[in-house]
Amino acid sequence: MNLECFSSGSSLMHRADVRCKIISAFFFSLVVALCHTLFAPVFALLIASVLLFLAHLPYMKVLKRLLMVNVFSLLFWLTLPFTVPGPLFMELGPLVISRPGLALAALITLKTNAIVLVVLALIATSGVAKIGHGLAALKLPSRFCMLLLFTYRYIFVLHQEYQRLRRAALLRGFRPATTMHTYQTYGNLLGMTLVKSWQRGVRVQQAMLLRGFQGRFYVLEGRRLAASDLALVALVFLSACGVVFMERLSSGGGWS
Amino acid sequence: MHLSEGILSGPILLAGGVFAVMGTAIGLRKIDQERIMTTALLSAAFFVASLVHVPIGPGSVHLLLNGLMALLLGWGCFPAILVALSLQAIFFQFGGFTVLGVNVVIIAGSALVGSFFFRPWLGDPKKRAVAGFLAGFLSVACAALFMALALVTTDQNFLVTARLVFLAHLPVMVVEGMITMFVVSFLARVQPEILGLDQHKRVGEG
Amino acid sequence: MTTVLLDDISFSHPDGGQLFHHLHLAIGSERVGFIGPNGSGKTTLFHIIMGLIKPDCGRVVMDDKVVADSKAWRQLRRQIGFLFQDADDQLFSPTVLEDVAFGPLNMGCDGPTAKSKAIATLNSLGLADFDNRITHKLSGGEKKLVALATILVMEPDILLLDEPTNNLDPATRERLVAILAKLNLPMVIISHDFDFLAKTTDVIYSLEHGHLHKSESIHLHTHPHAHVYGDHPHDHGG
Amino acid sequence: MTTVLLDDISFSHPDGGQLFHHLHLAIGSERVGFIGPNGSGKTTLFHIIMGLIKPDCGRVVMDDKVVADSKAWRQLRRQIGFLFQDADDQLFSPTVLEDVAFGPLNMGCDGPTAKSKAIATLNSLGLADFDNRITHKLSGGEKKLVALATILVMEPDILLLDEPTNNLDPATRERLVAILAKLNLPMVIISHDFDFLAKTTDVIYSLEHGHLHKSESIHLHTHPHAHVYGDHPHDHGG
Ligand SMILES: Nc1ncnc2c1ncn2[C@@H]1O[C@H](COP(=O)(O)OP(=O)(O)OP(=O)(O)O)[C@@H](O)[C@H]1O
Ligand SMILES: Nc1ncnc2c1ncn2[C@@H]1O[C@H](COP(=O)(O)OP(=O)(O)OP(=O)(O)O)[C@@H](O)[C@H]1O
Ligand SMILES: [Mg+2]
Ligand SMILES: [Mg+2]
Repeated sequence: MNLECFSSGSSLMHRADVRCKIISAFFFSLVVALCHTLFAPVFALLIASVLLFLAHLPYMKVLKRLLMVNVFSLLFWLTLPFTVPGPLFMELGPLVISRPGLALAALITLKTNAIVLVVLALIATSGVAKIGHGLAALKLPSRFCMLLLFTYRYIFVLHQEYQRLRRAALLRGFRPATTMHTYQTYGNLLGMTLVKSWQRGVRVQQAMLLRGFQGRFYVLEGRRLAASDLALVALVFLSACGVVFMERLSSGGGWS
Repeated sequence: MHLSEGILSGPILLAGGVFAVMGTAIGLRKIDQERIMTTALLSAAFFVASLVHVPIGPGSVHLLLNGLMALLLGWGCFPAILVALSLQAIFFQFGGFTVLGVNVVIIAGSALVGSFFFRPWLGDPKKRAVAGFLAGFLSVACAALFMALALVTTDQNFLVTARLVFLAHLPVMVVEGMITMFVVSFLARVQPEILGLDQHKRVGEG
Repeated sequence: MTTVLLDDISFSHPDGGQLFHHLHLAIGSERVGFIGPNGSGKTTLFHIIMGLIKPDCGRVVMDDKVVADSKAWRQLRRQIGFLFQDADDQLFSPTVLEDVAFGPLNMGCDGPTAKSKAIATLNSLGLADFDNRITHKLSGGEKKLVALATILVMEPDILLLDEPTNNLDPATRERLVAILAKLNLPMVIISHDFDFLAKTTDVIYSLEHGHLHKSESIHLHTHPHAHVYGDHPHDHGG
Repeated sequence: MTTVLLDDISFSHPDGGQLFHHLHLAIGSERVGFIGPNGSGKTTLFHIIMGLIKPDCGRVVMDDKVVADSKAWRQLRRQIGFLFQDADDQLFSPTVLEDVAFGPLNMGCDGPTAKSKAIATLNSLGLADFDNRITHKLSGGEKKLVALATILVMEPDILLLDEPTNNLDPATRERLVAILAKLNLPMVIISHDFDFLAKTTDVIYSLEHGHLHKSESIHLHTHPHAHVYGDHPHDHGG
């Protein structure tokens, strides 16, 4: 299981300071999420594409990711054009496609994709370990950061434990189907995984206690911010202002 | 089961964020230093469970298990679910920063509703299976309802979509109910301490 | 008699080096021991035999038919019993009886038949009245024996055992040796424990650098050995 | 020199039988090996020493003072290093460096000191440039050595090692033997591996039925041993 398939690399985006990336991504997402017009998200999508380009991520994987994320957008394309009242765009037999419905579906899709691209470029390019440290440096509650880092640490252990149990079931002739026996078996597999993780939790807790843990969480090294990091924040911030400006300019334009 | 970015309106995002922060703050306060690891491990286990898909009819659904999470962690399910969703955002880019709050409230809030009603029944072996089923079922039902509400309050035009979202979750509710029921009875037989049914502490003095 | 043939198997993990180069192996007629350093791919080879991992090239052949579709794999898995390295990975039901009966239920037995088969198997391994024990509260040795029961109940024709003596104390280890001797099934055993292999197998292969070397003769030689059970003499029947 | 005394310890698990009856044990002067069947309570005894489990009766005494309050336990835990049976339980930080520095940071070191201590310890174990590795991606043997580093960095006076050779291949095992020999610390080692204990300890106790039997002498005797690495001679330095 490789969950962090975008985190390794040496591009500009991979090297940038994680705190700056988190702040930039947050601010940019917020601005895009609040757009109502179509032009602003188009502009945001352009900027996001530039950032993504700078991250040098494998294109096929990025495309696949975008497809997965857009399953939800598809739901809107399948409903909104036919249900939103308003001026007619075209008629398809009994189906009436409305102009505002199409616009709304397009708006949502643009916004979704712009934000996903930014998250890909700025967040997915850091491993969770770094992000956890970044969040701690940004003064999020240390208990939350510990929870994030420890959860991350054991996801892989538990996933393997679950996979091994599932394999054992398959080797004993188990075939998932819509039956009570299937649900009972999944219940047992998950129950056993929970029992094991709970017991591991108790043991790890003891290991922490033995190493003098008293509830405090220390972050080892704070990297100094480089000029390029500040430049990145400034760039994203200015772009976000650009998006706001476009929004202002085109609102009242009667798109939605 | 999450809303992706770019759909909801500002006020809804804000409300979601505020409630998520409140729930998480309460949850973090309830997780003391001694339980941080077990909470992290359970949260990891739930992340893993969310990768599991279970067949129903011709298709299959991903598990959510939020009801179970609330049964095990109480308010602690707020930070645990926030962590799991954050990891999903980092790994899969499903739902980023701005909808994180709303998604946490949808999943953790509804889980608390489910466990609020049926948690007390767990102690009774006769009602346990029913309690497990109903907690799992209701938690997903509420989550689907909250999701639909978030859509409709954003824009009246989402009414049909919201209805579809709710209906699409009907099979999930049944599967979640069954799995939760079986997991709960597994835990009650094998390690009742996890359900808080039989308490004796192992970790010595701090 | 069932025979399984590994024909021209090559495999490498996505991020690791090549584990096997055009490997050939026939199992089903004798008792084979596998040794090799950690990470040499012994467990991986078992996973390939069971169809849990697809090799990069090469085929698994059972009874002269290439195992290709999922039906054939199901058939193979029914005929080969695989004991995992860690018994904890193999036991997932709340009680021992449920766990042992799981296989027969999947094979289409009805409840009472599965139950009586399970109980018979447990008895034959000296695990009578274990049926209602909670699996994960068993001791390490007990878990191993129950895991063996979950496999034997499916009446396999060949056994694959992955480090069966790991974490076993000497007494349980000897018990396992006795059980395996009585079974009269062809088997392949992975172990770092030379002694155990010498007692249970006819031929030993060592897996290194992607190749299986048949040890033409097992050199039995003496070896200094710290013996501390002064008052509990253990058997050196080797 | 630190000495720890277990004085008149009795203990039984809530749902199990009695594990120890009025047990006495002094550690801190020599290297002790513990053997005993699975479930005899070896791990439990370590947990009692570290104060993770409270015995039903009896006391733990360190340097002639009964360890009673939480401050005394903290002191004891600082002076005794405990290597767990499973390294995955001991490495909980995302990166190796953080994990090794975790102890010193809790002991009150500042960041740079903790970091340099951690790096020094890693170097001394031959784990240079492991610092930025992600812990969960290490191999089993690497995890074990890093877990040892997390303990050594706290500069303990006594080591408790719970089955340190489990799942290690012969090469890593020999490396561990060499590291332990160089350490020059009193230690207690639980292992089922006679050979390893003979190489690393001065005296071996066996724990059975709640009592510790000192093996008055370790009978070194020869033992038939199947040797199959015909072309890879291994060292019988024992
Ligand atoms: N899923 C995987 N992805 C990548 N590499 C893997 C995977 N599983 C195993 N490996 C690697 O493949 C090699 C062979 O592993 P395998 O478990 O087959 O060894 P083994 O001979 O059974 O060792 P051991 O004696 O420790 O059980 C190891 O180097 C291991 O790290
Ligand atoms: N929390 C617990 N509750 C009840 N019984 C327990 C608990 N932990 C351990 N036991 C039991 O106590 C006994 C001693 O366990 P312990 O882990 O100390 O054995 P051990 O000598 O270390 O065995 P091994 O060689 O397998 O590691 C076992 O029978 C075990 O099942
Ligand atoms: Mg192996
Ligand atoms: Mg033990």
